[in-house]
Amino acid sequence: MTDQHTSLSHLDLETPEKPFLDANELVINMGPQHPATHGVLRVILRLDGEKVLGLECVIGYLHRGVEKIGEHRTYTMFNPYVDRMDYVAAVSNGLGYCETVEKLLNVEAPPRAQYVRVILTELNRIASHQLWLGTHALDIGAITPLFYTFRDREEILKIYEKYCGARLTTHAFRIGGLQYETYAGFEKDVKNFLAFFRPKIDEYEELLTTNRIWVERTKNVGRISGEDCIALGVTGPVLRASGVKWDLRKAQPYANYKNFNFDIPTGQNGDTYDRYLVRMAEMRQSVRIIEQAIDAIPEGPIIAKVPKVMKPAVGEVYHSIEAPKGELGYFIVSDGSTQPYRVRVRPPSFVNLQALDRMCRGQLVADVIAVIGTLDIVLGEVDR
Amino acid sequence: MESMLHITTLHYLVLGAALFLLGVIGVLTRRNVVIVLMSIELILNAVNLNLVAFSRLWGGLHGQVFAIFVITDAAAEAAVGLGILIAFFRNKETVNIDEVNLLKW
Amino acid sequence: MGQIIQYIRSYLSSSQTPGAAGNMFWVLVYILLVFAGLSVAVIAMNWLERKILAHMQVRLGPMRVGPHGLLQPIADALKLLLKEDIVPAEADGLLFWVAPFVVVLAAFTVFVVVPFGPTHAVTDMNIGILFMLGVSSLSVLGIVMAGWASNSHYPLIGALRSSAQMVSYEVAMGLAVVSAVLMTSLNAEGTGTLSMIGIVQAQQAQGEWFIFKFFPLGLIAFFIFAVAMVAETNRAPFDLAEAESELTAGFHTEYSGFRWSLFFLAEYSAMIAVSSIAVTLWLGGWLRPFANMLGGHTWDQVFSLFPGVTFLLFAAMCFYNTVRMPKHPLFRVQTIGLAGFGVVLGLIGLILFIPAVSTRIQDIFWFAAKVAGFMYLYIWYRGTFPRYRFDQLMRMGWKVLLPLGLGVLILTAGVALLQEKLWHP
Amino acid sequence: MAPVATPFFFYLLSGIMLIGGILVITRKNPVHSALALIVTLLAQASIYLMLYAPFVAGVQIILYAGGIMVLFLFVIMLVSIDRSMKERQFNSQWVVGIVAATALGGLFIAVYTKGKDIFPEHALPMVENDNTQQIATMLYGQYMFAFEIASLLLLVAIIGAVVMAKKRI
Repeated sequence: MTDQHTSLSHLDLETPEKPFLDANELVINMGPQHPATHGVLRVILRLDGEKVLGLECVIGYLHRGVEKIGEHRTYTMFNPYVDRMDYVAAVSNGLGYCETVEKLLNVEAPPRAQYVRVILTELNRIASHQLWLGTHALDIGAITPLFYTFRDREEILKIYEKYCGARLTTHAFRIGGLQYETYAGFEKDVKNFLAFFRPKIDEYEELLTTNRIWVERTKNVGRISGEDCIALGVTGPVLRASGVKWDLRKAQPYANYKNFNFDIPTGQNGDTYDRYLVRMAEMRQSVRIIEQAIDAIPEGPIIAKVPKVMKPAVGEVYHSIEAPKGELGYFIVSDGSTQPYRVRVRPPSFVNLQALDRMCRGQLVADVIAVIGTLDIVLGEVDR
Repeated sequence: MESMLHITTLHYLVLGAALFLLGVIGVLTRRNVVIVLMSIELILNAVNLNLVAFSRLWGGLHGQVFAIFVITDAAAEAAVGLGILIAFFRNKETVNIDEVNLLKW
Repeated sequence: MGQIIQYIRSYLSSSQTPGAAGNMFWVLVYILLVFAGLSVAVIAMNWLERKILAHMQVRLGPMRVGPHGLLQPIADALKLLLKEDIVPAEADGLLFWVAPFVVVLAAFTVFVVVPFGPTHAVTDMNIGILFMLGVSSLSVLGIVMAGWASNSHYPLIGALRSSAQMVSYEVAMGLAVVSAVLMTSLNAEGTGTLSMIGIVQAQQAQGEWFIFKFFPLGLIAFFIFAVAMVAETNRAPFDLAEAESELTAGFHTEYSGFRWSLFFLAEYSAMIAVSSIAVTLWLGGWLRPFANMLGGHTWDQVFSLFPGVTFLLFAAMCFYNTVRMPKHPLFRVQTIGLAGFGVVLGLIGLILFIPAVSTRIQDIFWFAAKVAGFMYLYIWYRGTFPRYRFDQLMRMGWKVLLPLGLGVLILTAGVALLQEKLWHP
Repeated sequence: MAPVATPFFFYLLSGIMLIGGILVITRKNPVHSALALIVTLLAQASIYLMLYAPFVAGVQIILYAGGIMVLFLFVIMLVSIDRSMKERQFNSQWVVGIVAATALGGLFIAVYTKGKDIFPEHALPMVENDNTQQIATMLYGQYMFAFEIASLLLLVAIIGAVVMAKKRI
């Protein structure tokens, strides 16, 4: 990867562009209280009229020191904390953490647990994408999809609530498997949801995909090439929309994703419209995975034999999963005690947010909103 | 008093002359280009007032038609004047007319 | 007393607008009537927009204040009036104070020439349509004043966007209007008119609404106007001036309380005003539909029943919902209120069946019904469309609507000339 | 409909116009000047109505108040005015300017007092009703050539403004 350096330099993020009138450069402070920054992101925009000359993100308003907390909790006690990072995809966070600790402990979850994990995680991917779609469309000015997606997301949350009692920060998984057996009628609920949800995707697409204004607002907006994505470490749907076929579920299969057939949707242009299409296709693929999994849940135990007091051997491990927003990685160093020596999270939102300046240069203010929406960031995860 | 209450053409002409003078004072004394341009608009409007008043006096519409031409002219003048102002401001970062002392920069 | 009745009767049988008759008393009465009617329409529009939008978005909308939230707009108005009136420290006090009044004034003054019927207008101006376009274009000044006086970045950008947008779309709007005005000149004398009443009378005389004239030329001109009028009123999908996801609230970000409510009032009155222009120019103003196909005295009688029937239908809706109200002591007041509202609507409906009333009122009814159709369109747009970006908006105004308007204007003139030469030599 | 209370409205409107004009040339802040100018222009439109020129009044409102002045405000907001507001507002030859203007005013007074008698005492009657039609007939008949020249002038102005204001062409 020698060309990585050159590819970074051509991003040229240091030299600002000249404004139309020299004295007319307008510095706007967007956020931390702003309707379209998805929480408490603060973006300092340097504008020439409406054109963006450059921007700078100020983060940390939601910093809670999750990684530091991890050093003072046992492995089991830290599990619920990860739910609070990407709170709209709490199940994925839990999956990543549990699998990392399992890797550290050298245990593997039993097959039944693996299947339920996949189903819940894919449901979570749908829920996360629904929330993204609603807010993204709202940012661009279409207010109606928000209510449709929230109506349908409710069905997923109901399943979670029935399964583990919580809707948002679920804490669904335990190290080594699952805490709870699936409730009676779980399969039926999931199947009902799939039957209910499949026409709903078409409904969303009907509202937006061929909508002229939507296409004009998103086509060629916030373009980023595959090389730039790799150089900046951008992952997830953003990377795939730029034409790079990289999905950890296929590239480094975890859980039991290798048992399922599904495609990796990719785009070509790397613009906002392609990212929209990729996420819509991902929802369909998730439905496909859940369909295969729900019929194949094997019988058996739901949790592997893990010690009551976890004392992993001295060592370190990095494990990453494909969260709805991109590569979610956990790097855990164990010093042999009951508490991790160091927990480091590689949050997809944080890394993807670094591409914002690259994607917004030379675009208009309205595009910044669209691009922040299309990056699908959750500030809880960016700031941790 | 009779002449005060009966509005004749002369009243309109005096009003027009007063506006014209205000415009002239503005053009001659102000330093801000924008206000100088606005004073020119005042002058054009004073002319228009006279034209329409005369058109009323003689019962023809030529004055009104001419006033419309003057308004067209004012629009063209404002567009070009403000264009020059923008170009000027971009190069000198000021709207002070005293600084317009070079033919070329 | 008898004299007053005589006076009113003599007015009712006159065939002139009060302004044209030079009757100052009736001018005042009409101004007050229009003002009151407009306020009621804005309040009703507020409720309807929230309700209809809510039902489009699978939710209920206001349900708490009054039956089905009927009193919600009044509660909101009270809340706004009681709110603290904040003036930012660095704001330009005078302009900040004046701006909302300029906007409201511009939006309301327009209604002086709107013809609700052949005699139901404050006055009939020789330059009616020109006056309407001119005065409604003055509201942009208020918006610019508000944005600049707030001394804040978002309002300033909102004001700049708004002024550029309104000035650009005025051009396309004007061209569409001119092509409609051109159609009024297709009579024996060959002279057109700019008077709003004259335009509708021309449509009556030609037996054709201008939207169908020279098909599809009238339709295209109407379409241009229909797009431009949404842009003129800063409504979705052209609501860039107050795009809440970009500029928080655009030019009125810093406003609160009463002055904010003035902006709100002005926005809705401006919507009604431009819709009235569209109705007057292309949809036959106060004329009833199907005058050609279903003409004759009998059909006139049938169509004169429409106002009463509409109100009875509203009353029936109220009664239906009264029956569906939960039978619970908590809802008793609301149920009674809804039934009472239904009774009032029904009584109005019954009054409208009196022939003397219905002949006077049906012009206003048809005009209001057409305007209400446009209002529904506004809400529908808002529920359906994402927002345009600024450069796209400008491109559409200058590169699509303007050439289209020019083409329609030239074609209309050509066809009119041909018609004159070929069919009426 | 004949104008009512003409003297009252004349003095009211001309008072507004003169105060507006004075504000235009004395205000420090160009935005205030522009708004004063708008008030002046609107008052002038009303005076046109009193002079039986409704079409010119309409054009005045649409073009001046709704078009040109919005352009002015737009440009004022585009260029930063903070600096120029802190500077001296009147140039060094302002005394000469005022003297010249006063001389011009004296000339006006002289002309009007001398030539007062050549104007007829009462204006000729005019009909308002077909004012627009008559103006149209004249514009597209007698003044056709001037009309075309005016449109050419506007075209030239558009191109000139674009060329000057655009950064790169």
